[in-house]
Amino acid sequence: MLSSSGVPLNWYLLLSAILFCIGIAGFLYRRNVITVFMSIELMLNAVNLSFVTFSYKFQQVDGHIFTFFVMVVAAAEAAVGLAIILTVFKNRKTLQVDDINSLKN
Amino acid sequence: MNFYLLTLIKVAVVAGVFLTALAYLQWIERKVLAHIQLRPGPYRVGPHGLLQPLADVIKLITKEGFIPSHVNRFFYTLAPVLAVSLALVSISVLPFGPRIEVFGIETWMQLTDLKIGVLFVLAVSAVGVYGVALAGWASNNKYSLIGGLRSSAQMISYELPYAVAIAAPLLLLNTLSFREIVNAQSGYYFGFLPRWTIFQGPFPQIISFLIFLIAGFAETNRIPFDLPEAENELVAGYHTEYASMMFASFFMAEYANMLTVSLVATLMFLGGWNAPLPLPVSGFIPTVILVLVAAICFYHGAQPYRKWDRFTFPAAGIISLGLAAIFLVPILQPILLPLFWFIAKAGILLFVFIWIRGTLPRFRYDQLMHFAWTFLFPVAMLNLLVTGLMVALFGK
Amino acid sequence: MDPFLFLLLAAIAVICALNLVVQTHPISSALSLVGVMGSLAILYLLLGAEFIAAAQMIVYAGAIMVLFIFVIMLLNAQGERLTRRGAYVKIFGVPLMALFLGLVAFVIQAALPRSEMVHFGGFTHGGPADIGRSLFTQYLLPFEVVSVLILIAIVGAIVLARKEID
Amino acid sequence: MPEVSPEISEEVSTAGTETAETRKRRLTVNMGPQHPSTHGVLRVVIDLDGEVITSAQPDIGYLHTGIEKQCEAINWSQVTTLTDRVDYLANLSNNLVYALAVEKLIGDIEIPPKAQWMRVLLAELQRISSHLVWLGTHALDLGAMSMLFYCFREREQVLKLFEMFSGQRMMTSYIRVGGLALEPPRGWHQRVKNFVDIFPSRIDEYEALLEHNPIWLERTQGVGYISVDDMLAEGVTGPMIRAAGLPWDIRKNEPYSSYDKFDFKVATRTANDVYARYQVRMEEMRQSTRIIQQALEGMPEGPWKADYQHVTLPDREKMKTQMEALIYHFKIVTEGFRVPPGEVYQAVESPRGEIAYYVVSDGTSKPYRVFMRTPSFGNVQSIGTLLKGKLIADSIASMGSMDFVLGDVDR
Amino acid sequence: MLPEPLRDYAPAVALEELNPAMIVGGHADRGEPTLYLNPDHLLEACQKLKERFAFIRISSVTAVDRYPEEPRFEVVYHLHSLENNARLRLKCQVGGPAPAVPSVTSVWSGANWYEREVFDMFGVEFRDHPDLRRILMPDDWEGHPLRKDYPTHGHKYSYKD
Amino acid sequence: MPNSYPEVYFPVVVQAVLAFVIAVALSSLSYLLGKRTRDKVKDSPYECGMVPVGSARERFSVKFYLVAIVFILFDIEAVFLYPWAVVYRELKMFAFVEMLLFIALVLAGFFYIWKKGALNWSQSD
Repeated sequence: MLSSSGVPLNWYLLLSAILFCIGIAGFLYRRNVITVFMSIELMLNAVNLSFVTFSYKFQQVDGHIFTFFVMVVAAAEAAVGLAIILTVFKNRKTLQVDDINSLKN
Repeated sequence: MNFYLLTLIKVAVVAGVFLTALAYLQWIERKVLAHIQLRPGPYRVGPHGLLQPLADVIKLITKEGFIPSHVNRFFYTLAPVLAVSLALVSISVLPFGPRIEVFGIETWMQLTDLKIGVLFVLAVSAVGVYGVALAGWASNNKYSLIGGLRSSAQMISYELPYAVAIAAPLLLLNTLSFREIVNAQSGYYFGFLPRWTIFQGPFPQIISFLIFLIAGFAETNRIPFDLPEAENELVAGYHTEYASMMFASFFMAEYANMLTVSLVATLMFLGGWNAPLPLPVSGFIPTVILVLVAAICFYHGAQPYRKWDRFTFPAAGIISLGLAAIFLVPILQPILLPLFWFIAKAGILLFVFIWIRGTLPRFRYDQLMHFAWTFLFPVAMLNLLVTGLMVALFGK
Repeated sequence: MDPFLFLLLAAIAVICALNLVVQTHPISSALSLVGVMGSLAILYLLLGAEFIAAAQMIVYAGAIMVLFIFVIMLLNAQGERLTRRGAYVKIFGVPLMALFLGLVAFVIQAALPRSEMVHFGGFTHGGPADIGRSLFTQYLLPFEVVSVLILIAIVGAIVLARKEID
Repeated sequence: MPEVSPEISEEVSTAGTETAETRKRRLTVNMGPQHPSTHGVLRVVIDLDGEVITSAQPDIGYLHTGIEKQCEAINWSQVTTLTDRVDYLANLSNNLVYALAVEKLIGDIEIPPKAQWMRVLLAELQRISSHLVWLGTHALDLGAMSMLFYCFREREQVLKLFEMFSGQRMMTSYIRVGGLALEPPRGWHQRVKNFVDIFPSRIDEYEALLEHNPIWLERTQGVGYISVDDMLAEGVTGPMIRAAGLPWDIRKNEPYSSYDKFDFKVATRTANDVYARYQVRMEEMRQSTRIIQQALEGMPEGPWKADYQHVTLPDREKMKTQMEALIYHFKIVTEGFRVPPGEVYQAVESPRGEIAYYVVSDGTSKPYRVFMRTPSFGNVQSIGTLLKGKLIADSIASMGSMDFVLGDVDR
Repeated sequence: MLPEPLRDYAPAVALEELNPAMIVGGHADRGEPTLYLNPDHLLEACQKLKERFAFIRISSVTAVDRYPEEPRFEVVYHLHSLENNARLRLKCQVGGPAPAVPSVTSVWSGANWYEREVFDMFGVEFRDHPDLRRILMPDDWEGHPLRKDYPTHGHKYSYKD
Repeated sequence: MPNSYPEVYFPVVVQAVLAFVIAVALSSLSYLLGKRTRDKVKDSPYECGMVPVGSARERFSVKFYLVAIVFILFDIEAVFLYPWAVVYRELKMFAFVEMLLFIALVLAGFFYIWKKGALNWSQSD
């Protein structure tokens, strides 16, 4: 019952591409720094899916390791990135990307 | 027998038992607390208040399901659903006993055994933060928001010592599957000392066990870590704006988590269903205990403190005697003995949960956070490193 | 069963991802992202990546997104206002995006044989032991470098956030 | 997906344009009047900066029943029943201070020693029961649930003693102008003795539960400091001030009702924190037990009310035999007794601190003015000073250590 | 001139020396010394009593309505000296359509609520009081309940909502 | 006995569905069964019986954020511990030294935070 036909590998990669594109769209459209940041996380996730899919294709565990490292980097990035957002918010009192496009006030 | 049919039956049985256990855990807690506090506790509904949980449920579901208009409706309703469903999922990977044979069907007393069982439990508890954070945020009320924020900060802070405390015994056991974890703890040193991880060489995991329990108390928001729902400065914390069954859902989740923590502690540290003594001796212990219980019941029945005790206590005594007899049936022993030990160990841990609630005051918030970060976490790390060193040096 | 599961989860993931982009309130976006991560975790599982699936839930959903939600609550971030730039990005952006997606799809279809199928259980070496073995032998250096990365991240984040405190 | 309530959507339009005003992390929190742990309808408006209280303003009056006004409309003896309702946890102390004030106004009335001894005994029993309520509820506030039940177990015994002599558990109205209302029933003294015999061991029990508990110590030690000068200035009295090292106890300083004939120590501590207040109250309970023991042992024989026919009701026996007694009885019951004009300020040490009645008479059978200087009023007044600059998490512990009764504040 | 019973009472003598207009009367009824002070010199007197005779506590502030006499109100202060274990009663008589006395909160901050209560109950104003508003009655209450011309059952039977 | 992946995970799916159904049922039951009345006061946020002052959407102490940051970074470390623990028997001392290095570096960060006072909650910020 459960061991049926399976799913083409391509679908996974396509899903990954679609998510990546949505991430780009969010990155471009959204004006809230935090949402922009979340769009980046979405792109990272999309890439991770590709890694894991390729890992399946080559029957090797390396893709998983890469994914794991991507997670670690994403975590570090989130920690530092959100700290920057916090500081920027403190100085500019806004989360709108347009208002914080210059390094100086 | 068809695997899927069997699975459905097992899920149904486990869910039924688990939910009943949850309802009666509440009853037991009220009774134990009441006796600690010199009062009888629930006593009106049914003999000794045994039907109280049922009455509570009926009361709660017939109360008004009120959603205030100032809340964010979607997240407000999502939060309790999330809390309860996450709390009930973990049970699917926890084993209750060894492989058994019933009516010729061979099966494990477990829904399923994952290679990543431990991580599964951790992942579920990690996501559990959302129920609390969402409830606090969606309620659009100061007390809820502060309560939710504090509660989620508390949960993530204790998540670390919790996770590290589990990692230390895994160095001895080298597996993340609960079934193998229990199997690795079977056997006895010197013929009597069980090889549970809290006794296992080269480095007994007593410190891990204590850290795990303490962090478990905090994860489940129990006294002395029940700040999120502390009934003083924050009124009722994140569930201030909740009513009726939605309100009770959080408590149900809390009890389910408490049960899960006790079961995981039993599996990880107390050898699961392994008996504390080798077989010929331990086989009689349940019978002896049940006979003792029966004797106590008969004694109290003979000297009734309340009118109905004359009937209820002897009835309980007869049931105990019956159970004692059942434990002596050789065919049933391989099924019942492991279950008995498993339930007994988890029950003792649950009793500790309740006992502590009856005894300790609660921490102040900063003390609680301070305790997690500057005591519990470093100690857990140190314990992990020492365990690692010992295993590397003296392990097999 | 496999296609059904895949399609269900893919649909959830895509809808959540779109919701992330569409919602104006950051909390809704953040929770949509949690939804994406949850469905991806199950997709990882279907691909045999048991450990990664669990790590995805623990690290991504259980930690990173909690940090996001904390920051949103902390800054009392509200829905955003629309800006003038939105208009022409919309006009040119959407077709370009569709073009890019089509290109990628074409490349994927062309590069990989279509017959290759994914079965749940087709790859069973994604357990913690396999990851551990690989991580602590083959990928030892990156593993140790990660600790440096974490150290830097800790210091950086605290230095930045302390400014807010002082 | 989430519906946006009108309030929120309003904010959406102004999002991203936060002003310096809204940036401040100020938060105003109402604590009370409907709050689980303000012990009555007290409202405290608290301004927070993060976790720190920048200002706390107590707001009272939710339980104001106009007792002082009512006192002016009824006669002297009827007022006793109203005094019960001022501080409902220490009603005998209120009875006592009123009786003492009126007796001082009358001037030449002499209270027999037995009544005085009984008054002391009752006031101390009252102190024990009041402190027990405090201990139980305070521990409950800090999360130690079981303490409440243990304390109420003993308080129940005290209330039973009250019920035994007056028929009432709380509103006893037992101490009357000129003596007592009734003679305590037979066997009552034995019951009191039984109670004080076991009570010290019960105090040990409480201490065993709390004093060896690191969480209790953490929550109470070094918490709720307020300087002695502030306390004196704000009108704080009672155990609060004694916990700061000032041995001021009206029972010692201005002895009334023969307190000078009893041997007891004024409990003081110097730490001036919640824990010190807890210790002072524990010590006071022990001292009260000692006083009760002395009162029981040295209980003088004799009448239990003054033989002063203008004020105290005559004995039943006399009423049946003497016409004059019957007339006085009739007059006192229908019209009430008259009190010579003048004014008097009488202070007594209640479980909460200085309780003082300022009674003015114009010579009629009704009081002209009864002013009640209640300890809780002064104590609650100092909440602003007490909480300022402290952690919000300590607010309950600090306020709880004051032991205020809202009936006592609002009157 | 000091009244007879207070001739030997040190605080009274000291105040009299300071300013003869300060004390307008007094008695020592039932062993409780009472000084009637001129409201204009109240603060001065209180300062002196606090500094010189260690009356560091103000036990209470209240008032008595002598309606229909005039001046109608007696504002009564009870001072307490822990050092000397002594109590002293001060009185200020005020009347007129808008009775007012200076606030003693600058001397004893604890007088704050007591003065608010007197204001609430008797309608006596306290000049320079930091926060003079009703304390026990609702903010929109009309009348001052403890005045003798205020009926015991109140002016109204229903509360405003 | 279940051996293949689908069979191993099937019970988890069933349990998850059941848990979700139970949770939804519990939450919606009282909504369906209970009586409904509404009024203005009942509908307002709980504020100890007073009219609410200010909005509930206020910002909070940055401490919460610091805790979340620290948690993220150590959570990763914790996740690394599990594969390590599983292969520990095979690698023994080698794995120990590796992890010691890793933990030492991460703990250096921890003590830095500690020294910076980010974990000190009682201190006002």
